[in-house]
Amino acid sequence: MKASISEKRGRRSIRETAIERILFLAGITATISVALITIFIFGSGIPALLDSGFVNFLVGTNWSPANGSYGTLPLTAGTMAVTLTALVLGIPTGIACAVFLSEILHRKAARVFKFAIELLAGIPSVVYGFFGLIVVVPAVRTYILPLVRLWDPDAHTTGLSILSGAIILAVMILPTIVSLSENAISSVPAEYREASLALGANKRQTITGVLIPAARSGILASIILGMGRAIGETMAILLITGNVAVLPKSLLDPVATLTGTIAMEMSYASASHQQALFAVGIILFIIIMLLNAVAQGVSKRMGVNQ
Amino acid sequence: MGNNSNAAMRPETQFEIRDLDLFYDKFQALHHVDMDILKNRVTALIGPSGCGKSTFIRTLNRMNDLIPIVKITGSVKFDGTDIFGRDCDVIALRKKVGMVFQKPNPFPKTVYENIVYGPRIHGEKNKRKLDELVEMSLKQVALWDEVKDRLHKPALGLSGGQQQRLCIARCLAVEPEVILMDEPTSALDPVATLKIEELMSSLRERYTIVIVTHNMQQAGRISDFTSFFLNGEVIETDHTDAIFSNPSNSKTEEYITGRFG
Amino acid sequence: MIKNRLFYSVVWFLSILTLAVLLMIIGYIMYRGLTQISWEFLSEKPALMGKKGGIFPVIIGTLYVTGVALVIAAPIGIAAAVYFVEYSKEGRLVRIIRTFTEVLAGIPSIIIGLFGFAFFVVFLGFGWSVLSGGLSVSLMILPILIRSTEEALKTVPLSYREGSLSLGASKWETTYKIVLPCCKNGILTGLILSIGRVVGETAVIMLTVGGALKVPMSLFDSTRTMALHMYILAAEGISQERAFATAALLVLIILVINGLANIISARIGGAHGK
Amino acid sequence: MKKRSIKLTVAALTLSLIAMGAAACTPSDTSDEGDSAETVDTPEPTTVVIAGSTSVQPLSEMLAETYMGDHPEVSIEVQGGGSGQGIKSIEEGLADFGALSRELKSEEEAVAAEQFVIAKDGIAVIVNSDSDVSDITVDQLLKIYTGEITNWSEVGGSDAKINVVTREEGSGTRDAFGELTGVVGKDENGDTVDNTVESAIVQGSTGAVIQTVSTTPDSIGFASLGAVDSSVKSLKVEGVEASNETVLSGEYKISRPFLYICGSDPAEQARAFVDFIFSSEGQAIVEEAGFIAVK
Repeated sequence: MKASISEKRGRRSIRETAIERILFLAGITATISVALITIFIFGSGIPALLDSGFVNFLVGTNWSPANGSYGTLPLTAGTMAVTLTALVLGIPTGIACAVFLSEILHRKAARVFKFAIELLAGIPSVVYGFFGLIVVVPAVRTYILPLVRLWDPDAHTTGLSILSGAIILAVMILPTIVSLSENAISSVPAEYREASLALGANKRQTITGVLIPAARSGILASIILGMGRAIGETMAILLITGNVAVLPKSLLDPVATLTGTIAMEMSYASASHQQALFAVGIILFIIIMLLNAVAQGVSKRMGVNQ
Repeated sequence: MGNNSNAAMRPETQFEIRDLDLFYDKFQALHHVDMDILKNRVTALIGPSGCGKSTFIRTLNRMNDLIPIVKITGSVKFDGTDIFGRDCDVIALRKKVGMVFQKPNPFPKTVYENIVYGPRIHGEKNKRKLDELVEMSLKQVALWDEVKDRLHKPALGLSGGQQQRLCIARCLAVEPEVILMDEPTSALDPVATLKIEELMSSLRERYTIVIVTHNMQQAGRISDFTSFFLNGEVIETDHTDAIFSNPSNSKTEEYITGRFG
Repeated sequence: MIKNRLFYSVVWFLSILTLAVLLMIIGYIMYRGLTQISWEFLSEKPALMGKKGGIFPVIIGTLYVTGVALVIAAPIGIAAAVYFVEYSKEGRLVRIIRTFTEVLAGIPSIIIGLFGFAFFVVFLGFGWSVLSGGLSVSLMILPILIRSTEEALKTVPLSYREGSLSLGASKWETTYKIVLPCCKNGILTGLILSIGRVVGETAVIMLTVGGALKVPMSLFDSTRTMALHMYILAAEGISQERAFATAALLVLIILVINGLANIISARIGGAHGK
Repeated sequence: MKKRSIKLTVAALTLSLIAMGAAACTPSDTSDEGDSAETVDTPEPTTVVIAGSTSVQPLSEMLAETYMGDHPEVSIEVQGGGSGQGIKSIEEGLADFGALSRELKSEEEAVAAEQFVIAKDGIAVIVNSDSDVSDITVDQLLKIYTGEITNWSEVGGSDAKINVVTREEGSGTRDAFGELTGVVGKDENGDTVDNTVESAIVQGSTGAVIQTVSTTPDSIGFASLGAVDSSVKSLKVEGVEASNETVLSGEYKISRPFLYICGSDPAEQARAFVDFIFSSEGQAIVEEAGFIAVK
């Protein structure tokens, strides 16, 4: 009559164990995927790396698959140039928007503004690409080029350039930077703010002297994430940077990027060329991994700070 | 069954705790606890904050399993079975040893769904039986009249005291043998507290109750036995009258007379 | 004070600029595309590769790929989040698994596309198909779903779990009957954002779904999503007008999706007060 | 209601896990059969898959549409990917036909058991519509694309730097253009070299080239004749206007074939489709699509 608590493993506990196993499987799906991705990308690309020689592949300055020459330095340089320029444009704008959202705008208006920014994140990148090609590229040629010519009369550009790509990329990474920085700034404890104001600092001094420094880890994390997005962006960049695999000398020069080169040449590539593109994928992959490691480091430090 | 409530007979032991040590990682929260908790009696655990009494009561139905860093040595026997033993089914244990928490924690469901949650999990599907169970449980905690018209409204809409009684009713619906109460009235106002205390008096006939309380008057009013905890050790356990009138340990006396804590 | 004035002007200027850019992009696309959208455009088959006619098969293809991706990623993503928050114990293995989940979120879509082609299309032999595309895209949205579910799970008070466990419910019963229902809105937000991601993706779709311009009849058929259709229309110089019409429709959908996600996540705040 | 949705979720979870499991098992199956299989193992035996050049894709689509209208029992699937993909899909057994918008290269000939030239396409040389140049020679094109000529004044235009626009490496259009103008040649070892000037802007598709040339002053590019519209100006080459007639007659020099290749003897349905393409009805569609009929 009295059910003991020492029942032996019932159906229920078998079910529990089974469920836990299933959940664990789900939990490692992402890890397995990353492993598979790594294996397939490296597996397909390593032969090309060995063929051209690792160093040649990395620092060779001539990317000309038709002539069997695979030097990826121009591509890496292109990706970096576009990404860094985008960050130069995007970081101040992003932080300004974050400050505007969390400290200046009223809550209701801020919600509308935030919605608008999130919308930027939702627009398909192809749309950005065509917008860039039709609007930004001519604008750089017609408005920026004459300005540059004041200094350097020989300057020349078609508009397809690092600058055009960076402008579009900056817009594309804004949502990441704004929303994460805004979170970081709003989560600075109210006491800091009050303490600063109580000391007679005005709002501007409080923002630049207390809030932004206190939120710096979060802001940094948002920048790193934004950078990851910028490096990985493909379809938009493809259309607006000109895809010229030559080391750029100025912001108005066209460049080829790692992602753009893969996307554009993959479909036509012959066997060895295809391997080389997978090897370009390896470089991209390693850059992203390094960035990830940095991000992990930052978020760890963030944990310590708080 | 009836003979158990006969005070003349020596009641059976419900929990037999021997040499219980509990660690949060490296911090030792319980030291060599030895205690017998008797069936169909109310046992109160008193002591200053952080003395380990909540930790202890949560050990009795293995709620500490939720905290990964907890390590336990020693033995706790429930009806003669070691609850940390290999053959112990923690779910069956918790079914028999219910718990009421410091803050009322009704589920974000309706009053009705809160009560039938336990029975359903344990396999009761019959709608009429569930209805009966709801009515019976709510009557036991004197909540029926207050909520019978809003059984299908969210439980979070009840007042704090009502929520706590609902939680007790929810616990009763599973038909446990033991009810563990971890400061059940600390979040409630005096009127609601009084109602809960009355409720406990009515439940003592049929259940073994273990209650953690900060309030010594409460311990004095409702419990048969009282156990005094200090820094993770049980200083003494005795009949409540004896503890309050004539404690054998000077520390107990100091605490009871309000010298510290 | 000049410094103050300067600071506020810069902040205002950059913020207004951002808003202006957004309005410009959306306005431009709507201006070029909205007038082209008609009932016929939505309901008819394309002719001449999309130069004429509508985009009906493309809409179906989009729904199909999105559906497959969600059916694959949603249960796994939710289950993984449950595992991380409710089941896993701190430890080296779990830390590694979590790190890799973050890593997956950062992998560029072109690499996912390359992988999808090498693995699903060629190695597993699924060909260019809805299935290959759905599987590839599900890798992209998996981290989104895991993260949003995790966030939602973390907001469920511990006391609910304690209450349920103390009644003799098992861990799974507690998770399934008490904890997960509290996370409905959070999970829904994640799902909606994922849909947005799939609908807007091009690179992965191009490499794994193929791009056949027809209504897919099975999981193994090739098809085309709206973003890819738009890309092909514009890139192959087939029809700028139709490309913009498709883009306008896409932006409209994204607008609705973000709006929905916003409304739902606004409701989360009041869902269970503490 | 809530409960039902959760149940559904769980059901879906289980299903997808099973699916994943099944997916993990498939490779062994397919590799067993894949070696001997001549065509892709699509579930429908009457599906004909065509994959490859995006330039050929529109034409294939139109042909397929008409053909399927008359033959409802056959399903023809047309996929893009590029000429290289056309070769690859035959190698991997993913398609019945690979579509190419250029001649087969010598190293690729082993892959193709048979090839069909289904149409021809002229490659128009296009310039920005503001340009005052309207005629050009093949030799001038060679010099422009190899960087020997960099100013429009050298070819009779005004004094402005030439913005050269080309397609990406591997593009069928680029290959064809390069070979016909001599931009792609042989070096002393007999290896093929592409001498396109390094500073040339590269765009990945016909539309992007046309878009770029139409919005960039002083630019020059090339694109499939069928896709060129009024937004750009198309140049006479060696005095000959680019048109279907001039391409077919051979007067206009820069053109390329649209090819279907297959890895082995095409299946019955696939063969029937090719026969249809070469019928007068099929060739009429080729012309309707803006390309040049071969029969």
